[in-house]
Amino acid sequence: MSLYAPVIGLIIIAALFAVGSVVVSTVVGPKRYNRARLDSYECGVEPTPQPVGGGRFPIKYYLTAMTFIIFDIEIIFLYPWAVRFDQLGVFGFLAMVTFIVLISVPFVYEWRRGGLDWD
Amino acid sequence: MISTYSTLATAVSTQAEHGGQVAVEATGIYSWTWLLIAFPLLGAAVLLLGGRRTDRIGHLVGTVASSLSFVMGVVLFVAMLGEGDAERAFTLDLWEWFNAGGYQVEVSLLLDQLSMAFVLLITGVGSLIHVYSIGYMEHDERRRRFFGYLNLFVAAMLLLVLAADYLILFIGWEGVGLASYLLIGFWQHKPSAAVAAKKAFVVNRVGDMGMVLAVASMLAVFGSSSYSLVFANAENASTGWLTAIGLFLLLAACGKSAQFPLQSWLLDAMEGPTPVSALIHAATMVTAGVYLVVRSAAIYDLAPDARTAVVIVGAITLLMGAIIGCAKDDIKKALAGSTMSQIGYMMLAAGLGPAGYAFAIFHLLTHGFFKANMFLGAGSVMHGMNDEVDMRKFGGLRVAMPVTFATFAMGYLAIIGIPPFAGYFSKDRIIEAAFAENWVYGICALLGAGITAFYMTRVMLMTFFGARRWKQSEPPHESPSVMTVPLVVLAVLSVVGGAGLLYLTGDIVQWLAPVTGEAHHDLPMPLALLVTLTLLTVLAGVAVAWGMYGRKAIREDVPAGNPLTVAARRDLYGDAFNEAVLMRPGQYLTRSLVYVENRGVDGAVVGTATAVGGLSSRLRRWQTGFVRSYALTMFAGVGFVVVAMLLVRLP
Amino acid sequence: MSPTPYLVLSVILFTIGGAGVLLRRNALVAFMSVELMLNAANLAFVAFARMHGNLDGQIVAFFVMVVAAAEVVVGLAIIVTIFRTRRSASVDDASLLKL
Amino acid sequence: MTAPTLEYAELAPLITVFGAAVIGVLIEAFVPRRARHTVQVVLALLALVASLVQVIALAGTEVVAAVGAVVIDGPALFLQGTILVLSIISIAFFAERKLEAGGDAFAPAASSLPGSDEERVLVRERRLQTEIYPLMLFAVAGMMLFPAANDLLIMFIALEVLSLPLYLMCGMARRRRLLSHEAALKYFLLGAFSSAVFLFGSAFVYGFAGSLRFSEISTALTTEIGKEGLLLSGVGLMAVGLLFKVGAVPFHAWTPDVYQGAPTPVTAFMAACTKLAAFGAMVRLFYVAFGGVRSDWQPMLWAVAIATMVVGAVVALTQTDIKRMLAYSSIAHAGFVLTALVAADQTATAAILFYLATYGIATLGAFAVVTLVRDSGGEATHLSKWAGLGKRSPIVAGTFALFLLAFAGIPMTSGFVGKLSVFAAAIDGGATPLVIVGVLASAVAAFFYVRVIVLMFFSAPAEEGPTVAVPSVWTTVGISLGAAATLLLGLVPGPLLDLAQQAAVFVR
Repeated sequence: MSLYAPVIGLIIIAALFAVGSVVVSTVVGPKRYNRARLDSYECGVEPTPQPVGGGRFPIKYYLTAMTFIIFDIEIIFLYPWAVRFDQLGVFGFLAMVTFIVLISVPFVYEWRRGGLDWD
Repeated sequence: MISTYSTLATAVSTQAEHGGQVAVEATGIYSWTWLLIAFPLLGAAVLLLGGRRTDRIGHLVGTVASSLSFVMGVVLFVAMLGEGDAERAFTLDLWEWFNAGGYQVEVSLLLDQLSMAFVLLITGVGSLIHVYSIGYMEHDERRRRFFGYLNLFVAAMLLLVLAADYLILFIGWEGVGLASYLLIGFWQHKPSAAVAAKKAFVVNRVGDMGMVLAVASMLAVFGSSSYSLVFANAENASTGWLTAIGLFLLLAACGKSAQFPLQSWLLDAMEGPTPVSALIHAATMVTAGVYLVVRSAAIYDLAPDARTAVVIVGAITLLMGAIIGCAKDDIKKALAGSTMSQIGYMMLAAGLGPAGYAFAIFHLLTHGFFKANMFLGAGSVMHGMNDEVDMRKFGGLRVAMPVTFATFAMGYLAIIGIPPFAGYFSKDRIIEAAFAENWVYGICALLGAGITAFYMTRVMLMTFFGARRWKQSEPPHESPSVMTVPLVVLAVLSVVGGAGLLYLTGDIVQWLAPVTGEAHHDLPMPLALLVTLTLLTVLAGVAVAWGMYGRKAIREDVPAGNPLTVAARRDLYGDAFNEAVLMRPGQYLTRSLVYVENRGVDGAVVGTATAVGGLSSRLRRWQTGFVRSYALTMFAGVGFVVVAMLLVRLP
Repeated sequence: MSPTPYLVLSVILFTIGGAGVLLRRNALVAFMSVELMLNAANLAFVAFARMHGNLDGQIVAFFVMVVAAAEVVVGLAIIVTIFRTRRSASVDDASLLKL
Repeated sequence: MTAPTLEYAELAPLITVFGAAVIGVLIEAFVPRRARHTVQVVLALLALVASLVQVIALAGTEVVAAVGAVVIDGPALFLQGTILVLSIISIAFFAERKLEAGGDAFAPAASSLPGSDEERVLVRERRLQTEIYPLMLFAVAGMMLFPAANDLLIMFIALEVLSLPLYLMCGMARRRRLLSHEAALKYFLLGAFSSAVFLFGSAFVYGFAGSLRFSEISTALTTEIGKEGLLLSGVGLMAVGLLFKVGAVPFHAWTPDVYQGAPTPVTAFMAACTKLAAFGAMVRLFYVAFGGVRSDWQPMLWAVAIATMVVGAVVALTQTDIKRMLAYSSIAHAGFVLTALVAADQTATAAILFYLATYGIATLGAFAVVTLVRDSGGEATHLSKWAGLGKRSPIVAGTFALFLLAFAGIPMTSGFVGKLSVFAAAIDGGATPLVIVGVLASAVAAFFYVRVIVLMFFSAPAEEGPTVAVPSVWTTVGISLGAAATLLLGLVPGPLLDLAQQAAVFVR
């Protein structure tokens, strides 16, 4: 028990400090809010203007990103397999073929359902 | 597993089965006992699940199912007659219901003299009422459903009386309750019917709570709820526990049998169709409480205090019901009051112990005949009078409905106990037994007989004699023969049932003795004196009623009446009592009763219901809808779990 | 090799990720924080694999990357749908279901 | 280097479902639109039935398969079989097309904007979304793998495979799509959060034991001294991930929102099957891998079980939406199962298996009944609309009452036997105080179940109340099966209890 006493003490102090500072800041701090206060803090300089409306990435970008991920996954497993290709033998080869076939299924799905058309 | 259980059961039953009878494993014809339940259950399934396709043949299916069960009952009865006096108990293990946590329940049936008597009553009277309902419900478009419910009731009631385990009995118990609510509220377009069904539901919950507590206590004390084990080990249990179980069972019986203080639902239950009142609320279901007490004889024998409570409840109800019966102008409610009162007699008898068990059952059977007869008669009157129930608007019907009148008269003579009608034999024995036990009990029973004579004469006079007070253009007509034939059969039974059960089929008391045990009592006065006294009391009741209702014309408006009449019209403030004791803390209490019963938690929970509701609304606000606050809760949870894991190793 | 520094870093990353989920309103950012938590776990796995001298932990790291990618696809699909409907990806706007 | 062996025969049920899911994706790609729905439903049913047949054929197998990564033993097969049965019934609810004019419960295209012209056109064309079936098959496969997982990695993979499709399926409701999207988002964010916690926990456990296999972790509990901090925090974090999936307090917050927002057939499937799979995995993890330190995790689970039962039962009292009420009820049920889990022996395992099977069936049925009660806005889930339902539609109301009674644990229903067995197991395991809390909580729970029954049968019908739609044979059969099983398991639970008892032995 005594072994843990410092730990517990530390936990209590930390908790007191955390709760204390929140309480103190709400009690003591000024309650005025203005734009600058609510803005995100960027090292004291004027924040870069956030694109509003047309400035966002188009949805298509996300679709492309999702497609990309399919191949992203593929490479993770292809790479270690390629390194030890000879030692993994037929089993490894067959496993990789199965894997690639499976990974191409969603790709085929996307292609057939028009996911690859930009417009 | 089954074999171990049976050997165990047989082993203990040798020394314990009450009255010394040993229940043996059912073989031959007895192994078909389950068919008794299966027929009506199948009928109910066909009718309720078959949908509209079975509309046209619904009533026939229902009647045939019930009749087949009756035939089966008769076959078993005849077979049983061929057995030795104390060799008429058979157990039939169907299947192991469950075996979990060291508690094992078999679905098994017990067919002995007691359950046999009930089987014949239920299926016999039940079948007659099925036949009667064909006519009575002819113009109801939901007739098929009605027969489905009736079949369901018969099946559940048979399960109740055939069960060999309190938990199985409880299933039948709930089943008859369910059928009863469905049938009370059958005409749901009437708000009063719906309210009555709800009331029956709630009040019966209170009784069921007693049943749950009883079964729970049995589990705690005996580790089982099967009759054989409970009865065998009853002697080893402490009197305190036995008294507690006895009182719990009494509470259950009070709920089901409309005994004080849970009697109020029965009068409202008359909102159901009349055949229902006859079958469920007169002949069979409401007598389940008496069955329960008699079946638990082994427990009550060892718990005299609980038995005294049974007698007191019976005595109070017997007077209360009779007084209520005097004041009701609604013919069905007058009969319902009478039912309460007659069941009070049975309870009183059952509470007398071995001296009275058999008489309770005897009266139960004869009451089943004559009360069903009178209810069906009342139904026949209503059928002819466009569903009028106010007796002040009847009068002089004996000419218009001769068959109904004649059969009703048989029932009347039976209930007031004129020799040699059925009620004379059974009721006199209870009065004798009551006197033998205690003067007070005896006087209560005697007084009850007098009041019974009074109110039944009143019903008789107001309905069938005197001036015609009905206003309808065409005179009331006699009911069709499909309705009158059951009436006639029941009337015959009302006449010869009492003597028949004593002398024709062999003495019912002797028949039941292996189950209920026997005890001879010494009367404090000569038997002849007591019989004369009883008859004089009855005649006095008749005479007073004649003086009040026979000699002068009956007013169509309701006279103000004295305080007792007013109180009696209000069911002796049964509702007010319920209101004060049961419903005062508002809806929470009634609802709480519903759930208290389910888990068998004691009344302490009732008080906390409000607190729980408040806590619930508090906790509910936790669910803010903001995913981030959920994540925060989870994060706090993660912290808690990890800290909890680490702290365990601390000490 | 002592895994402690890696472990500490991993715990820090995990906490940052957790805090991100709690504090950021944008669903996408909250989701990125979850990915950070997964990667913190990956770091721990790899560090432990090194410590124990077997490859199990590294294999797990591979699989976690795949799973994380799959999660991204599903997450993006859901978030994009919500954004297109409400023109907002704030998780606080999605609070119709409550109490 | 020798090639690893795979026990194809024992893994066949899993492979069948996975394969069918992949084929389902290809069907989406190549089969013409009009035929897709039929083909998908047939494929899914065939695959699930075939898989079920294989599971039954495997009964009694006790094999450590796939080089120790997967175990096919009693609990795994029992749960796989149960999950398959429940999924087959779920397919029936998914395929129901008679309730919505010309459509099922799902949006014609998840990508179309709610309220857009595109959506209206699709609805008019009676377009159906068929991706739901392959997604469901993936989820089922994940659920089957989850309780069979024998190492930390496979357990994590299975967790994700079952969760990811569910996140998507939650967002696909045809009506009230904003709520549905919101449910998907909440489920996804919190689910991803919890799996990250689970993964972090497994990293710690791996760090402690130096292996991912449950059996080796179990051995390490006795050999590795001095790293208990790592182990215990790892166990705690992994527990969080699993407790989230079963909806235990304080990780339950998603349950009501998601159950309410998701399309009801998906809710039914998810409520029944996810809980089964997650409890299966939890039992295996805690008994096989962490059985040696049970005295460390038992107190934590005690607290969680108590909180879960109390919060679930109490908060359900004041719910006004039937789906939310059922969600809280499912939380309370998770608490009841946890009471047995704390006991940690074979009796407890058997009790849990039985309880899960009965609970799953009743839950499926109850949610399916919810799909039938409809008004102009779709399902009428507000409780006030259910008033007097028993008068208008006694059979539907009666069936629902049966399921509620089973939840409440009334004799004659499966729920009674289930509750009795978990409580008995908990008492045997020395958790009597937990059982007392459990009995009290179920008293409170019984109260709100009975409240609904009273509402349905004894209240005046609501004006302009909902109508009870007549379902096609799919739903009718599904609900009837559920009701029949609930009754049958209440009357004759013996065979299933015996089966659970026999199946309750873990292979290490």
